[in-house]
Amino acid sequence: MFPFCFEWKWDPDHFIFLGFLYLVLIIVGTGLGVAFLKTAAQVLGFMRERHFDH
Amino acid sequence: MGINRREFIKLVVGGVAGIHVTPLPWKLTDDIAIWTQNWPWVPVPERGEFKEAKSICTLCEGGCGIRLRLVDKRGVKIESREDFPVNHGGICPLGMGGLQLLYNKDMRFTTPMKRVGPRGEGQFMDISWDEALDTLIQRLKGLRDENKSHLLAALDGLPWDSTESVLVKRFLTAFGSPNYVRVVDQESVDRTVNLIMHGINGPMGFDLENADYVLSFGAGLLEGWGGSGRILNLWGQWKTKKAKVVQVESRASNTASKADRWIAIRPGTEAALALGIARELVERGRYNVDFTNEHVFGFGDFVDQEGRTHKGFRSLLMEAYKPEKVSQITGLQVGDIKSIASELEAAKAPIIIWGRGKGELPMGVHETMAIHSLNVILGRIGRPGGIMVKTGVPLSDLPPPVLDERASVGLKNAPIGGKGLLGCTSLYRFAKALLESKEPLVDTLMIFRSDPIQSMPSSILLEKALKKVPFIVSFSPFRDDTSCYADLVLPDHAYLEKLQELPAPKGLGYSAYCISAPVFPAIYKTKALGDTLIQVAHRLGGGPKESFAFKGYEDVVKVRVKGLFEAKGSIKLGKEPAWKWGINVDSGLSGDEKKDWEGLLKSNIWYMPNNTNGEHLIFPTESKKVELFSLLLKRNREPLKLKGEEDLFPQYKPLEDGKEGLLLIPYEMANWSSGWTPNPPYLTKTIFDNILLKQDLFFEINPRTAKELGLKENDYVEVNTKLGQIRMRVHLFEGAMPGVIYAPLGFGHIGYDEFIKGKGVNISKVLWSQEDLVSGAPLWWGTKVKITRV
Amino acid sequence: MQPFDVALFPENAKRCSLKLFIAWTIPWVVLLLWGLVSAVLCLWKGLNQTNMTDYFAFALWIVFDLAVIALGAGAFFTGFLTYIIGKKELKDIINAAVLIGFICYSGAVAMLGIDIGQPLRGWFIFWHVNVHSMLAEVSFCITAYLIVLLIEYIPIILENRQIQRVRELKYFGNNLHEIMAMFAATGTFLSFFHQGSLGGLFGVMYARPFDFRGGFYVWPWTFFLFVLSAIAAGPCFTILCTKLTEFISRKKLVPDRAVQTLAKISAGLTCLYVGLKIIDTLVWAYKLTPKAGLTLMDYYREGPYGIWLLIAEIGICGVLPAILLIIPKVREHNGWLVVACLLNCTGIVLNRFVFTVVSLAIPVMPFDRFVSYWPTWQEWGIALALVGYGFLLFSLSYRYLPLFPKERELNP
Amino acid sequence: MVIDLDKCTGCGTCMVACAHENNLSVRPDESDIQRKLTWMRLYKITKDEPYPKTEVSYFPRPCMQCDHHTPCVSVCPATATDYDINTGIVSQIYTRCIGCRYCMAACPYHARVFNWWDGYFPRGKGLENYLSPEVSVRMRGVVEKCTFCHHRLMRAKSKAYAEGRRELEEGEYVTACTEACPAKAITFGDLNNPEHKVHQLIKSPYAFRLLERLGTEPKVYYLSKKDWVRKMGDNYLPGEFKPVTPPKA
Repeated sequence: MFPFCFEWKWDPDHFIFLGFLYLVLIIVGTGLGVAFLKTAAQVLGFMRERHFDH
Repeated sequence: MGINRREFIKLVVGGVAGIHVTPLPWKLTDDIAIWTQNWPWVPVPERGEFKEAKSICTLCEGGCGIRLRLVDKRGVKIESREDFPVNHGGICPLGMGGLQLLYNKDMRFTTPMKRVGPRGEGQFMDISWDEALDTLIQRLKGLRDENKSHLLAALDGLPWDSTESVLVKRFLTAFGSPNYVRVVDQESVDRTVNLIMHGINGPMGFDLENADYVLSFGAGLLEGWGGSGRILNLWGQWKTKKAKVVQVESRASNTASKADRWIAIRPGTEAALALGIARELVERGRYNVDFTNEHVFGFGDFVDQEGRTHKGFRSLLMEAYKPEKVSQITGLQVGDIKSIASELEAAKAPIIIWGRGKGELPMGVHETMAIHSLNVILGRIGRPGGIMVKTGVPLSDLPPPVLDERASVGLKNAPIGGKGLLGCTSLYRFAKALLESKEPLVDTLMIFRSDPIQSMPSSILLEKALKKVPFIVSFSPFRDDTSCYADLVLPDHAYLEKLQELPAPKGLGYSAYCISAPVFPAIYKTKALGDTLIQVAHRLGGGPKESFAFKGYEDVVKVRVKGLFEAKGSIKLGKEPAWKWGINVDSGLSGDEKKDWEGLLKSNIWYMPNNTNGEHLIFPTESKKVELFSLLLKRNREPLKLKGEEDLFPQYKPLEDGKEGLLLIPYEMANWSSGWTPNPPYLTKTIFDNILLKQDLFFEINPRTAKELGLKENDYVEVNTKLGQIRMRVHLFEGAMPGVIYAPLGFGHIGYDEFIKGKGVNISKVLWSQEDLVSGAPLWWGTKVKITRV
Repeated sequence: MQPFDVALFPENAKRCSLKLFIAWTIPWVVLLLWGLVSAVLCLWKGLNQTNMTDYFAFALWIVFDLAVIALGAGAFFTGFLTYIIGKKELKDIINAAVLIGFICYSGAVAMLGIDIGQPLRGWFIFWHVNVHSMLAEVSFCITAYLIVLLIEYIPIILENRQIQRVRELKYFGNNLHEIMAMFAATGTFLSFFHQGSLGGLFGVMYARPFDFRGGFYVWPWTFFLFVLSAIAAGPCFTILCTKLTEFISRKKLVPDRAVQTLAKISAGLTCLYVGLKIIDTLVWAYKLTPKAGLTLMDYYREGPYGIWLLIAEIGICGVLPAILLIIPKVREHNGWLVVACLLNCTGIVLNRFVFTVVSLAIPVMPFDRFVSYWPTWQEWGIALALVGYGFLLFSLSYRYLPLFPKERELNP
Repeated sequence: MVIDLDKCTGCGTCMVACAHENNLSVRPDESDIQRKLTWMRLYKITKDEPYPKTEVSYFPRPCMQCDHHTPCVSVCPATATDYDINTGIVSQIYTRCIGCRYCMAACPYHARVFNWWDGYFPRGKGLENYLSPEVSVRMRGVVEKCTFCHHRLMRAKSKAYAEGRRELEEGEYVTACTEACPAKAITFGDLNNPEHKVHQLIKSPYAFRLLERLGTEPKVYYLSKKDWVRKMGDNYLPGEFKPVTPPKA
């Protein structure tokens, strides 16, 4: 995951593979973060609760 | 103040989140991973200084030179020695795995022991050396005091002419017992033949290094025949220099397959083929006429001193071994017989060798003579690439043993089972005599380096005979099968722990004596066999004490090697290999005894290359010639119960215990020990799963035969012989002769440890056998079996 | 009388008594316990507890892993259809699909954790990653997707009547739900790759002619076939599960429209997949195999596996369900629909079995021999625990969560 | 490495030498062939003809050290096995292996074996006494394989370095099996070095490699003058195998 092992050599495939991986992790992380922050905001009253229906 | 649910949840969530911010979980994860890399129960080999030691391997009698890689005092690897003339860089799997035998505690007797369980179970209790020696000496003293010294017997499996063997025999004589017993293996049969035909009581040698055509009658060259390290190496050399190997054998063994030509013969009829080929050569007049005329007795018809005309070997051949008849006996084509004869004729340095498997299992004396007669009529005795009959080693004799009165009385008794031509009793005869007698013939039996329960054909008989022996003492360093029957064990050092010597490595074509100082100090509480014997003799007092007036075993060896230093020979390894003929060697001897002893231990070998001065052509037989008509046998006709005059000639004798059923022929493998030496566990890795799978042993059978019997691969079957029943599994193999089943030897141990105990079954036990009249060897290749599927 | 735990039920839902429910869970709990014992043994004593050998490096567990991951594909694909394509009718079945996906993936990951020889070092896959390995791709995607599935499953849990009372959690669930399309998109991306990589896992083993396929860039054809077969069979498994739930609860839970949409899409995909699979098989049999010096029948020369395996996989469990599903009349018939789905799912399991076990059992070296294998009870225990776990989690979820939004509507 | 199959006697010394050199664990049930640990393995082959035309021969099989896109290295997810560009040797890092066994599935030669148990060295049995400190003992749950006795290369290199040399001479570094083979059927050297014997040997019309047509490019070559043995080295469609006509002198 990280270039820490002694025989590590960078090659373009790493950029592609890890690039996609980090992208995914960032998206998922951001999504979660947004949901957290929104909830916090709603709970603390900074934001009005929206009605949600399914 | 109470914590409500909400706060509790907050605390937990906060805590978990908090911990993940700290490096703790990461550190822990890392630590766990590191822990998996250093599990405390996975040993870390100790470091130390790398060293090298040179020695010889005495696990078999091949006399290979080995190198040991040492880390401080631990041996970590055995490698072969390029500079050693016997094996020139060859080594066999057994020799390679020797360290496992040395260190494996459960495979060895680590201290003197006495039996606690029933015989054959192998349950022993540790005792001290004092207690063990006291027990033995008390018993022996008792025998002598009652003038029953002849009730002691010794079974000797030590190498012929070795100092230890000499001491065992000497001990018995000084003690006053005639019962010196040996297992009759092919080595003994060869010696017998050497004595009968050439008048020499010594080993026979095969100058294979210089041969260009090897005609092998069943010798498992690649199954461990001769010294495996030497032969396997030679195999590569033969391939390089394009020497031709022809294998006569019924099974597509490694040797048969890898040989240049395979003659698939009906098992047990090798002698007939040899004589058929001999007849072909004689008929064509392409035998060595000069040699036969000058050096052979009994080839042509002759008139004896009493004026009676006797038929010679030639007439015998002409009458009894016509190609058609031989073809009928052997199942071969007449063309095959003729073409082998032509090949022999064309070869420059042909050699005819014999043996079964590893060459431990004995053949008949007449059979061996028959095959060897080919060498005789081709004049291949004492020639480069031929048979060497004088490869004994000129060791000094010890002063004769001192016989006190008790000893003289005891020695007057006849040996149990009779004395053979070589001056020792065959174990097979000995066991039979014990079985037949109603009275106890033996009180105490001492066993040295021999495991006949495992390896002697029909050993089920021996098992019964041993029950009639009140007290058995084993001197084996290993928990072999026979030692499981011992009441007392006085363990010898294992190899590499003691001063080891090997006069005349097996089958070597020139005189050589291998010796090595101990490489390691004794690992367990064991004692060198020679020293034990000397100690026992000293404590017995009287004649035995006087006969063993040596300080220790090493001194005895030092006395004996003096003869080597006096003889022409060398202890210095030169550039030219010792097997080359007529080379000038620098003896390397200084004349100073101490220096020469050290020099000998350094090179590990004394040797004498062959030369061409013709000495070897003088034969100390009665006729001073190579005898095809044996005068020695003639003289011993009555004690040996020989019948007609043809029994004095080489001849083919059929052997079978019935007409019905399949023939069971055991086979051996280079990578599985089937003699006294235990099997290192690493060797189990080399065994295929159609030989041994978990605990099941397989026999090989031709698919056609199997089809007739309704057997399929992997089936379980009961194999019944006259002597008993074993359970095995079926392996279909095209290389098996139809009508014959082949089963490997060396399995089904009751001794040793978890690595080999109980793996497979012991075939030897149930092999039917018949006594060879001349040598007393069990003749075993006629076992008929009945097979039932389970 | 109302069941004891009625307060936890979705609003106005009818559920059986607690006793009956507990009785129903007993077999699944037993399976789980069996698995637990097996797992402890395997982790404590090592993989010698299994009957795997140096020949059968992959065995029962990997077959189960591959099978459940393929069957769990209904989750991402339904999510993709619902949130990205906008098939609104599928909202009625998406919760169930997500749950099935979650069960399959979490179970598979747990099983993989036991399957590797050094579970404590499992994370080395991430730390010392070899990006060229299909297995690395699989592990990354599965792990990431499992997180996504969890995120998708959490809002469903949070919809439990009692949890909804906690304001923070309710808001959080709602907020997650709002951005679900984004997660669904990510999940689709991840799933596409790991379903494919699982196929690639085998397709790249170029030294095993039975598995090796040519391909596009780094991805062998099996990559795409696996994706296709997963999205073709995944929805079928979702349908089967809902039908089973309907059968057991004796209630209609999902409107026919949702099921039919799924079935229709699955039908098309199955046809496409079977078509491609047949082409692939022909290319494999007539081009790739002879190139390696073998004929098709060489693969089936020894052992219990014969050519019937190929016929069963592609014919009976491939072409047949494809035909059944593509005919609207047949697929609208409840019984036939179930049969077709069942066949389709069997087909995919068979496909994964063939790729895992059969390919390892077939010797490559001419002198090598066929070996057979049968799992130990420990192996069965862990594999069957997955079934127990699935039933248990699904039952619990059905009992306490609004898994089927239209349940109330359909059962007035 | 070049192995002359006509010289190979099937004795198994190479296997034992390898086991000793590389501290292979040995278990009581070592007769269970599918789980026994061995880096070098002998395969017995039988000529498919009725008795007495039957013949047997052997394939000693170390790791083939495949060159092209090495099957096992390319699939290992954790980089626990690696291909050394300088030597062409495929290494195995036991402490990094997670035991997923994907490499074993990818290797058609069965050159890789798995440690189903921890190394078997029960206390007090004395078995650990012959362990060499040059090779670490493996824990359970990892894959191991032949490394062409890599530690011997290291040993030779440090010796050469101490003597101020940069290049190793031919024969200075050989594997344990090469050294052990009593019939000298194994030749070891640098395939790319025209001065090495192996370089010459592989040019022989009788030289072949195991499963060559799969494209794994093994660095282990075999020699045999027997057509049936050479035919066993790979899979052939009927009529595809071409016997070698001996070159005319």
